[in-house]
Amino acid sequence: MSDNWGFIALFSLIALTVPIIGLLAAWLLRPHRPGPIKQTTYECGLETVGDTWLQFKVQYYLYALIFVLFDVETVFLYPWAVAYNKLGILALVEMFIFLAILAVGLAYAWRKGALEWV
Amino acid sequence: MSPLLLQQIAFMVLAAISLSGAWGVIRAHSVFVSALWLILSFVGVAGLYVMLEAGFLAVIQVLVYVGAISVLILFAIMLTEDVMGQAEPASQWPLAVLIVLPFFGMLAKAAFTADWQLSAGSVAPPEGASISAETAKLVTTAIPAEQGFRLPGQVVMLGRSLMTEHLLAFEVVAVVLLVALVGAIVIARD
Amino acid sequence: MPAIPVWWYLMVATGLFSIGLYATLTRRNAVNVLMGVELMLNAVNLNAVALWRYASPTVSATVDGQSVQLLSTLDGQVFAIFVIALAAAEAAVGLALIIAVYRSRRTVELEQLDMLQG
Amino acid sequence: MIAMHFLQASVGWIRGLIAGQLGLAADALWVDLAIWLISALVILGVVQVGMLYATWLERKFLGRIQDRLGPNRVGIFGLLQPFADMVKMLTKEDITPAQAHRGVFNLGAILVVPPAIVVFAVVPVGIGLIATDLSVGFLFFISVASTAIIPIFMAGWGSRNKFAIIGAMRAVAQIVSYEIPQVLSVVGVLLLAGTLSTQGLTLAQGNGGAGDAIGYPGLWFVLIQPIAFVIFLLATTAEIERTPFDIPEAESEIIAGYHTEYSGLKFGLFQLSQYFMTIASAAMASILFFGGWLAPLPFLQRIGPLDLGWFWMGAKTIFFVLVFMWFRGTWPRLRSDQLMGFAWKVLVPLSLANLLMTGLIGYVTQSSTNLSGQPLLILLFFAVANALLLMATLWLIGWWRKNSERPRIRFEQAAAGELPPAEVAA
Amino acid sequence: MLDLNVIGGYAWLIPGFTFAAFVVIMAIIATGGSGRLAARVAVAGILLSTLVSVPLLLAALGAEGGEHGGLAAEPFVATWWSWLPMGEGTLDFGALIDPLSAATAAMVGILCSAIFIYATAYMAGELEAYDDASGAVDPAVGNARYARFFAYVSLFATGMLGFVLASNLLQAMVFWEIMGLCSFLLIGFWYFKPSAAAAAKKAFLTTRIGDLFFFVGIMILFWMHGSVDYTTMLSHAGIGVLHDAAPLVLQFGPASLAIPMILLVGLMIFGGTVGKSAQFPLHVWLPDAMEGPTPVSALIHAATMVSAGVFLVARMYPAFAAATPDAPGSISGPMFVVAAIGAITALGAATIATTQFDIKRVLAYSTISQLGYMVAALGIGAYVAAVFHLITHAFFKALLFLGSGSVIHGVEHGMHHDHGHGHGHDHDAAASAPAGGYGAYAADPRDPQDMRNMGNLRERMPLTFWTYMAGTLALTGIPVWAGFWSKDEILAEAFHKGIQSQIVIAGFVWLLLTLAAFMTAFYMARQVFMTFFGPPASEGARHAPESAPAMVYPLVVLAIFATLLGFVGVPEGLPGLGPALGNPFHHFMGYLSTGAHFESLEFSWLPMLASVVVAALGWLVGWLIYGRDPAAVRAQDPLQRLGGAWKLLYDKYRLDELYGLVVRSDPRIHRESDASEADKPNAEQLGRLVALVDAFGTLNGQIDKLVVDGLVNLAGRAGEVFSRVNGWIDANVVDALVNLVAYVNGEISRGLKLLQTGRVQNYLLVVFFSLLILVGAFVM
Repeated sequence: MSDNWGFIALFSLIALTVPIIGLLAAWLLRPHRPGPIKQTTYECGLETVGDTWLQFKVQYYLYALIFVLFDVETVFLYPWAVAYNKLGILALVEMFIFLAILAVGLAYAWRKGALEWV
Repeated sequence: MSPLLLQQIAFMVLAAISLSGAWGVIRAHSVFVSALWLILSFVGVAGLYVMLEAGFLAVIQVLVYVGAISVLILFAIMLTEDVMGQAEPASQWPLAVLIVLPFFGMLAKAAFTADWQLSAGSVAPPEGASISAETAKLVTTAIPAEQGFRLPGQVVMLGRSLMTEHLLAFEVVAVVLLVALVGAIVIARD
Repeated sequence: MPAIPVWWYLMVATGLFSIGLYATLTRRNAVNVLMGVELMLNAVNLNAVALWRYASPTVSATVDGQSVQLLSTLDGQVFAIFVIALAAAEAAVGLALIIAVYRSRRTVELEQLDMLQG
Repeated sequence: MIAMHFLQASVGWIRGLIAGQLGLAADALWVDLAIWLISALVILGVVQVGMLYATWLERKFLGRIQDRLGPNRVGIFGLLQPFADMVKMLTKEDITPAQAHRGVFNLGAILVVPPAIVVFAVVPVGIGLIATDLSVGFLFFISVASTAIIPIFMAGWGSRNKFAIIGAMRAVAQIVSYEIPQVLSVVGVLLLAGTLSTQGLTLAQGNGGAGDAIGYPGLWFVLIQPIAFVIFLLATTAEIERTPFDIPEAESEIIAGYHTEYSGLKFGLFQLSQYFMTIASAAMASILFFGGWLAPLPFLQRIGPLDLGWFWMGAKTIFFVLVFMWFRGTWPRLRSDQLMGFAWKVLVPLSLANLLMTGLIGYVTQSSTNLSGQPLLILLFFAVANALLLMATLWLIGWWRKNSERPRIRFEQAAAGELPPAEVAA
Repeated sequence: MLDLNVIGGYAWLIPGFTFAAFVVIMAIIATGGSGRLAARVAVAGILLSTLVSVPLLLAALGAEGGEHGGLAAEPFVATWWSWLPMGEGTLDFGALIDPLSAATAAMVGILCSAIFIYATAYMAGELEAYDDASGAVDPAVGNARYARFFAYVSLFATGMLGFVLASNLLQAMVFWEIMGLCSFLLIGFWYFKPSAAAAAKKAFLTTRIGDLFFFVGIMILFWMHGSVDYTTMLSHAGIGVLHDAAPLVLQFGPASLAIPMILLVGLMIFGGTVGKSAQFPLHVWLPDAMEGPTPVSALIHAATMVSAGVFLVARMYPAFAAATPDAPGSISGPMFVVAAIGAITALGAATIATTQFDIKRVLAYSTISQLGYMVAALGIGAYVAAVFHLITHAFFKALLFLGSGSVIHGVEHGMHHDHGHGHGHDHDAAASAPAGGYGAYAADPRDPQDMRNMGNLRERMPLTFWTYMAGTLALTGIPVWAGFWSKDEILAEAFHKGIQSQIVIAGFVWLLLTLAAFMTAFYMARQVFMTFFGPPASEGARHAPESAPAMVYPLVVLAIFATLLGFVGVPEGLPGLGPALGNPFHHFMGYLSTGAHFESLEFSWLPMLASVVVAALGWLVGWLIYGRDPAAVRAQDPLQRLGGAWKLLYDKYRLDELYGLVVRSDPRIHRESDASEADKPNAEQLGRLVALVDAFGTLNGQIDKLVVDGLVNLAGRAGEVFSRVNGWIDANVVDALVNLVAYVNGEISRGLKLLQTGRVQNYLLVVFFSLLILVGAFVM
């Protein structure tokens, strides 16, 4: 029952080797005949239309943005949750204030239509 | 192979990971690739946190930096990537080198020579270890423990200190996050 | 005493900081500059936590019977957490700005964004 | 599962055996390393086999749902089908498109697997049987799961394929949006459990667990936090991109999402990691809400010296995997705007409400002296609260359904020319 | 018997009554009332004033201090109206009653009454005046004009009385100006006659010059004493202040001229007198003032206004004699100038009078001469004699003017009698310069004022003749008559000081005055013989009726005064008469406000005899030339045989021409209206002068062309060269400098501009570079 992160390190190394070994095996076994046609980018078999770059809607960024800020919120939420039953009412009120402020953020995003996928 | 050496090796590996990640950010040709190197550096730093027995922080580092901020950066790159690849350094890069290297030298000298009043803090005992009454008082004054005193986990202590000593900062961060949210939305929304 | 002297961490942190600075100074793409800033912030965090671990005040306590010097404060970690939170907020707003600039100027090359030229 | 058992029963014994072999002290470093290696291999083995047979189970089960047999050619009941698939994967040619960014393309495929595997390090199987009991166990699970986003990005961008990029962006957007409800819903459980480590969570749900401190009979959290469980389940389904939320690489979409350009084993790796994550999520769901390796009834926990924890854990995990497959078999896919809307406009508010409710009730029951003694009364309180929350949920879902319909209805009205001009312009 | 303080309190009534009359008359004119009513109001006004001023004189005589000069030292002072608060003090109107003012006020009152009564008859002709435009007799115009005459005259009386009783110099100045205004209005009464208008303007302007000096004098005194009251100025202390005042230093470059304050003040005050009493330089306006109606001449230009100037010098006598406050008699400082001017005026005027043909001009010059007498007397310190002569002269000179007025009136009636000539003095040709005949100066047969048209008026106008003889005898200084006593007194003083105590100026004055006395006797005799004796030279003279009683009665009254008044001031030293009369006038008048006392001279026969002999001699010569054959004289004045000298005298020493040249009026101002015919110098005189000027001009031109132009050109060329050089320097050096500065600035800014690249990363470079230095400094 100790925080032996060492296992995590070892385990992640092993986990990293699994796909590598897999690919090596596949690399050995599979036929290897690259051809110009084969290597064109796949677009349902059609010729590629337009260059491969395109302009994305800013919507994606807004989702990521809100996700980041709420993610940080949870970072603060966890210590409180874990220490909840060891802290008094005061901590509860403080956390409610914290959540209220961020709820305002969510409401603003919602109201301003930042959450719409469109 | 003593545990000490193992730790040092582990440190070397993690340091190498983070520094090479940072180096990758500079050398990478495409902005996307430099972002990936950045992520690698973040993971390296998380590892270093683990070496410093700041487990919660390591996980937070991974969760926030790797899971959120790098996603944000990647999104931003995708949104603004106008030319794929090729990113040679800015025009005055030699001048920058002239400034950064001595800067590094000086900071390193300072780090090396400064008297940091090192304390003899030992490895933090695992959570749940039984502690004497007065220690409990010292460490977890606010936490009631009916059946004997157990050393609360680092996260619990962190929660307690966040809620008591650093309460103001805690609430202010909430406001900062709100402001950032609203601000970013206003700016980004076309 | 822990296996690794403290200045090793400080060295890594300084190295990270310098590389981050160099990235900020030389990378042409605005997003890259932000990455440099993130690197610098990481370096600061690493420094803080390292110094917390090695230089924060200790309290003598008996754990499992033996008396042990315990780290009495978690300020280093709290500092790091707050820095992480602010870095997230900063990144969010920074990238939003970059996107806004991109939308109006169609480029994020800092070399070209010199409207304020004298 | 059996290996788990074996390990748990005689950890001390094995340690002595290995030490003997290597002629080192029992607690020497190498002994630890050896044990770590063995446990890692055991986990890998179990998970790998589990993944294989999950594929088989899924095809069999979906077949059953769709009133067809599913694979039965290879081996009895198609049991050997997975191995056949594996052979196919290995032997298929692996094409890397010329335009693709070779490094990022290949690395993307490689990096998708490790997170899915590392996650299992914190899954407890028995009283002592956990690879590593991190004090921040659950949070470790969440953060490693969230690192799975990066390979998706690398695959999408690396393949330089317009549709791949779009697929990646939308997949990431979806995963990102559902991670918040997933995380927030669990906070309620953490409030009651008081610890982040998975082992602790499990014990908190058993008798005499840490949960007793606030005076309830060690029930499974699902009974106290039903809404939280529902939110967690839905969010996790979206995280692992299973059916109701698998727009990015759904069959009905034009292109197979971000791993369009992958072929051969690289494509296989994506599938592999998906199944790993499914099993891990199922395990986590059972740990959080269904008492992990705790038997439903105390007496079922042990048979003689043998602790059946691993059995119960296995059973629950398989049960949840089936639930996921059931979802895939029966639920229609959500439109992408509904998908995102559901996350932010329904799940997040609900999880916040649940969090507030739990906080309040928890405090009331725990602090008021007369209540702490009577677990039944506490249950009653929670039941009432949960009922209220249920009603709120239903109302919210109703509102969201009506609201999310609007775009389609509006489209038709516009076509029919009934919409007032102002509306058309919006 | 009369208490001065009581009467003094009513002193303000004296000018008050006449002013009230003036206001009433103006109202009458405004409402178009009758002229006769206005006349009656005017006469009433002056009579009332006299009824107050005479008792005032008596009260002054009887006043406690009157006997031994106390009144002079502590005169009765009353304040009527403080009209201007000023800093510490206030300027106010008030009365100062002392022997001088009481006597003069009484004299003015009596005289004005007589003249007003006389004027009501004399001006009757005005009533029938016709309006020039309509040509028909218009009573409204007549009434208005008649009333207007009396309004002016009343106002004049107010001015004179106010001036005499004034308690301070500023009040005196105000009334002095009122008199000036009235003289202008009255001289120009017949404003439709260009000569009258010109004469009025001339009078006004000339007296104005005098007034200027007078005003400056007042200002200096005010500056010195801080107040203009006589009591403060002329008290012993006041004189001390004047005596000790620092001299005025005029700085002309290195040379500086220090004028003692006494001389300066004295001369300034005397300037006013010269202007008002027509003394030598500014006397030219008096003869021309005869254009006004005769009562005006009598009132203003014989009795009162002209004597105001002498009164002023008498009033300010202590200031004049400030050099020797304790010995008033001694001559010093300004008195020397006064004496000289007075003597010169006396003789000069007398000589001119002998050549004049107009009866009123003769009298005008005679007045100037007599005023010269008084001024000369004051100049040599004969204060009592001067005042005595002032009073007596006023009476007999008014008598003579009124007499001449009655003569002219008669002759005029005589002419109307046969020619039906239009009324009003509308003769136009200038009497003094008739064209052709009698040589250049033939008489204009129709001029009622020219003596050559008179003759044998003795039988025609007996009363006028006898009263006129009384006046003449008084004027020429024949014993018994008033003139002798006052003139003799002055001559005695002059003789005493000049011959016995060897004071040069006094001697000079005595000599001139004695000659003047002879000339006076001569031209008065000439006048009497030409007008009253011999055959009548013209129809007018032949049919001249005696004047109306209203005119003759005043003549009789004045004649009585002229005869008897002398006995008031008979010197005590005279064996027979002296001790009997006791010379009350001297005792009354002989004191000054400074407390000084004039000793009465011990009597000596010599000066008295000398004056009598001279007077007799004058009559003898007059009789010899004009008495024996008046008719021949009327045809050709024997004096003309003197040729150039006579012409010079006749042309009044050509002073008018000189003034005309000197005070060239601005050509831009319309000239015709200004100079009257008489003033314009005749052509040939002008020619000679112009030629002279012309020569001088050409010479000047030559010099200018050679010398000045040369210099100018040289300067021009030098300037040009200098400016070209300057321009070059400016272009090359200065501009170059300026451009350099601009260039340097430009370069620096261009260099600095590079810093501002607009690229964020450059700024970061700068930031961290500085940070580097800081850290370096800190760490090393």
